[in-house]
Amino acid sequence: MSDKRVSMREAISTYVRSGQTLALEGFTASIPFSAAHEIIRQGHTGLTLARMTPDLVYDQMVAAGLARKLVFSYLGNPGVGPLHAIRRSIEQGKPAPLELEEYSHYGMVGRYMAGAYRLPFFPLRSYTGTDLPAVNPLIRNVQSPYGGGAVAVVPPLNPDVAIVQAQRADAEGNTQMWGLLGAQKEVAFAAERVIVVVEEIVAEAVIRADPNRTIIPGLIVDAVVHEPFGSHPSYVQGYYDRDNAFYLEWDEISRDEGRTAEWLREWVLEVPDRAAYLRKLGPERLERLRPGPAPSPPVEYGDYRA
Amino acid sequence: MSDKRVSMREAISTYVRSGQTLALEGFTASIPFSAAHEIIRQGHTGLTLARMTPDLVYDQMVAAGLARKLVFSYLGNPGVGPLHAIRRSIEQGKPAPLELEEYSHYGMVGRYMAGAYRLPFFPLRSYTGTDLPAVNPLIRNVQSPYGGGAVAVVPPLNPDVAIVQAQRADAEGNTQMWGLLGAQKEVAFAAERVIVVVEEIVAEAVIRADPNRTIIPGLIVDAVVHEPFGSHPSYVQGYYDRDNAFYLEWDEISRDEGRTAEWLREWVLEVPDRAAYLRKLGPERLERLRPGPAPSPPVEYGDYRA
Amino acid sequence: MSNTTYSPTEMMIVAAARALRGAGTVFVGVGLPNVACNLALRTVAPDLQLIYESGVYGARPARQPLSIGDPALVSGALSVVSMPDLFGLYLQGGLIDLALLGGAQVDRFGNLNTTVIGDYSTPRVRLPGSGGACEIAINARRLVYIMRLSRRSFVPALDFRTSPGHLTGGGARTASGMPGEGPFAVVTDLAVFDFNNPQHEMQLSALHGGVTLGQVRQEVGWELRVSSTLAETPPPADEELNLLRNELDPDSHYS
Amino acid sequence: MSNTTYSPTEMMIVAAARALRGAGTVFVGVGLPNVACNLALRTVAPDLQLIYESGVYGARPARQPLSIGDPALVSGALSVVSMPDLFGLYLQGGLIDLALLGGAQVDRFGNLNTTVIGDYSTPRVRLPGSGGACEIAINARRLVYIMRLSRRSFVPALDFRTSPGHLTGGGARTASGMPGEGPFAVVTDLAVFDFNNPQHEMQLSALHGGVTLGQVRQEVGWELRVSSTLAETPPPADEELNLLRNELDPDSHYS
Repeated sequence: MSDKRVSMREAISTYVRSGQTLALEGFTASIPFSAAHEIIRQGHTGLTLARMTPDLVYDQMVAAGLARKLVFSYLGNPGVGPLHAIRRSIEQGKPAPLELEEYSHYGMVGRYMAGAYRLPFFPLRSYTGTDLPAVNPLIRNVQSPYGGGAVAVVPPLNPDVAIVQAQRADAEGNTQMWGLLGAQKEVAFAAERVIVVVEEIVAEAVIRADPNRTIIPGLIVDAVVHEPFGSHPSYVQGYYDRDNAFYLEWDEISRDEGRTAEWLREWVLEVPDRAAYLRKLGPERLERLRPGPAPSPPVEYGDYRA
Repeated sequence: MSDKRVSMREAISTYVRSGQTLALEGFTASIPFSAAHEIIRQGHTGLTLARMTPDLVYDQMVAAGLARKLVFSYLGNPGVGPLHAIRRSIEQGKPAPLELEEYSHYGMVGRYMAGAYRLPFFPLRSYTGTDLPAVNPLIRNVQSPYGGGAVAVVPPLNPDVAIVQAQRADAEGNTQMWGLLGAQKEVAFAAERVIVVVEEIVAEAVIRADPNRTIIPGLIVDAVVHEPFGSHPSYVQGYYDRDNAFYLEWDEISRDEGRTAEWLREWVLEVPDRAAYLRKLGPERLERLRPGPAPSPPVEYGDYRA
Repeated sequence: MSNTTYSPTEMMIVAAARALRGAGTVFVGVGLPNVACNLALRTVAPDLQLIYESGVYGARPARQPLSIGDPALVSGALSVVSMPDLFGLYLQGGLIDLALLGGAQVDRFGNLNTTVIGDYSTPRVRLPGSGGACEIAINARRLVYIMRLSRRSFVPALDFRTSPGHLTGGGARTASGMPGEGPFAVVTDLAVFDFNNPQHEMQLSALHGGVTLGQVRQEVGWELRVSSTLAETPPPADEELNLLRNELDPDSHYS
Repeated sequence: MSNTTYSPTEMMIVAAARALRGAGTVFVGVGLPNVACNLALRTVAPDLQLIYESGVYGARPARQPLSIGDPALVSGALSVVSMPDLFGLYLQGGLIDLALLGGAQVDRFGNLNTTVIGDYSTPRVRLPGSGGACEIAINARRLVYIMRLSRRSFVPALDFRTSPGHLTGGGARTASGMPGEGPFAVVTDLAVFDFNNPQHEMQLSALHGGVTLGQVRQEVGWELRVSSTLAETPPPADEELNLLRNELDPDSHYS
């Protein structure tokens, strides 16, 4: 079993290149902000960014001028409002224009599934009577060979690099996650390279004690980054809460191009790594995000011998 | 929350009818033998039986003369040999001829997935250059609208009733399972009616303490049957081992039509229910199948308030 | 009945909650629909099963969830599922009775725009886009819309059709083969609309207290059809307002 | 080298295990392949990752598994996955380097029959059918066959083609667009065959100790091609036999 643990700096510099297609997934939870910030620091540009919900994580990367194109299904600051930086880029071409490839949620899921299943397309019941296919020629139809008309299809999406946040993994990258699963498994299997960011590194024995909990096998993982609070201001189930205050702050900051650049300089560019970012946030703010205990009860796998 | 707990007799008599398509799934594990035996006792006939691996469970139902048709992908007594009763039916039409609708494993999985996803077909990379499509006209091709040629497709399979065995469920049918999952979730979502057979009924609070473990939601469950050792001679992970001795015994018994009928009379028809079957097996045999303890460690969900 | 005053938004949320009467499962999105669903659960639809777009079934949150991604929805839920399972098995699989949707623009046949104001490639205002709305509108058995009434939103022609309602009206939706029946109610801060006519054209079915037909016509961008059974919306009951103000939206985030 | 005697079946299992040298991941089915894979893991391929057809990755069984469905494979494994994930993400997804297959009949181009002897609708002998073999043969990067050599099995024409090998030979398989490369070795109890010629035709590459070319021709139902580099299979080493007899197949269930 090979040890794939590396620092975030090393993981990003080893696998991320300018011009690649990246997918930093995590549906409303476990969003890998720590990886996004390191990508911004390393200044990889001309990126195609795929994500169901670009959220603040891509708003920041777009504001940093790294993105050439967005592949997505919902542009918003959940429960707060629009993503101002991305809107500026789309509406005013600032800091740079942004190419859009737009789907619905299930369309994005279907693209990851086709990529993961190595299928030429994935079928879904969507897009009927809408304008989405007109602005995205990759959304097509297939006639059912069993009659009953056509069904919509989307093509595979195989990101160069997928980055997913999880609760825990062993050194080889056998990754266990719980809570909201989004399309984490599908994007990992679809990607050429997989970087897993975890709150905890555990012994292989911990993974083996509950194999049904392993969502991503080490088999497809290239790098394992141990990064506590790696998802802040997003959250990791059981480890910390969503920092809703920051999602509101960002709504203010991101309205202004200058303040946005200033925030990126202060909180990303001039911060060496996530540890420093956490020190800057301060222990009080992080402690307030800690939930009370709610452990799952054990299940019996059975020790089968002779 | 409604209480869906009923006896096996009531579950089968309420939902199973002659002429239906049934799927008693469970891939090499958690095979619902207790349900099959009750169906034989109630004498529902003209059944279409769908299962990836017919295994002994369908060999017994076919021997009992209940089946009109088999939808399957692998006919065998795993690690032992052929299924003699089914072979007799196919090769000699005894006790009755059997119509076959044959797929590969992934083809069967695809049929359940199309059924569960309410899709007109499910695409898969299989059947190229084989004779299977020639003997099963439901296996077809679809041209990819993105180029790259054709891909095989199979149509949806929506059983009238799906019966699945699991470790535990609450009274409403929120069902948790671990170990080998087969296509249990897919067949349950694909079916019109779902009967869940469990080793343990647990409080709703136990289910809620580990929601990621819930594979089948009560939302789609019609009946919950509490039937300890309900899968014997198959097994349920963590609860008991596979009774390999019986799989060998059956190879002997089933070679002879008379002995097979005799066994069905003694162990199924003249046994009122699973409890009596277990008494007949004897506690020693069952105790020998109990594994040692190997509990999973808890995971933290977090108690989120205020 | 009640003598307390209430805001138009409170009336809208209460009316939307009432539209959920009898529903078995509802697909819950972020914001106002979330509040309306939780109000319905506490009033007209005690057996309502909430299925959150984030993949949570049978949630029992220890606090009022701030968003569909709130971790409080996961802890103590009956089941948590992946996006492929949520959209494939639950929504497309036909398990959703009802969904609440809203949009920046709606037309007379209940088609929605949540994508863009102006031209798609050179937008005046870029909106969030579909999210799951497109497949929800197609696959959920029935739809209720909740949005503020204004001439800017109730337009004769959409700038972009993100989610299908009754398409061009009449039998158009049925002919398209969509599994779901489409929208049956549009709940706003001033009035409620239905589609109970052969054309499936949006028509005024109820005015909220103190609102005139003229006011409503003023805010609708086409020649408005009025139901022959036009009624007045019963005002929020004390119970409804108390739940809304003290439990479901204490910070008046929505109302 | 070793002076102990060994059975033809033991030689077959040992030779099959050796064919796994260098493989990263192997798809494990029931029976002989299971024993061969576990022998390879203990000898020529210590880093071999076994992926069981039942949905188990990284198994570490406390006892020698009797079947691919043995619960001992689950307890202590790295991951357990559903059938859709096993066949969709692992196999079709391209994660399987190698798979071992067998059959009742094989033809000169390595196509397999595990379905029926005689006519499909009126079979003389009904066999198990495909199971996963059909998609394994199509999607696994490379295939090794393990089966006893006999004229009944090595036939000029299959009664039924269940799993594709090199189809009609030459570039046929490549032209068909199958992701996998097809079979590269056929390991039997008397000899080993490869397909190292432009026609991808099965050819004798090694004779097991004491076996003559004549014996082999006797058991092959077509004009057998012989490799220009025909060799003799090195006999089982003591280590290989000891593992096989004392640990992997103590009850001589297979050998």
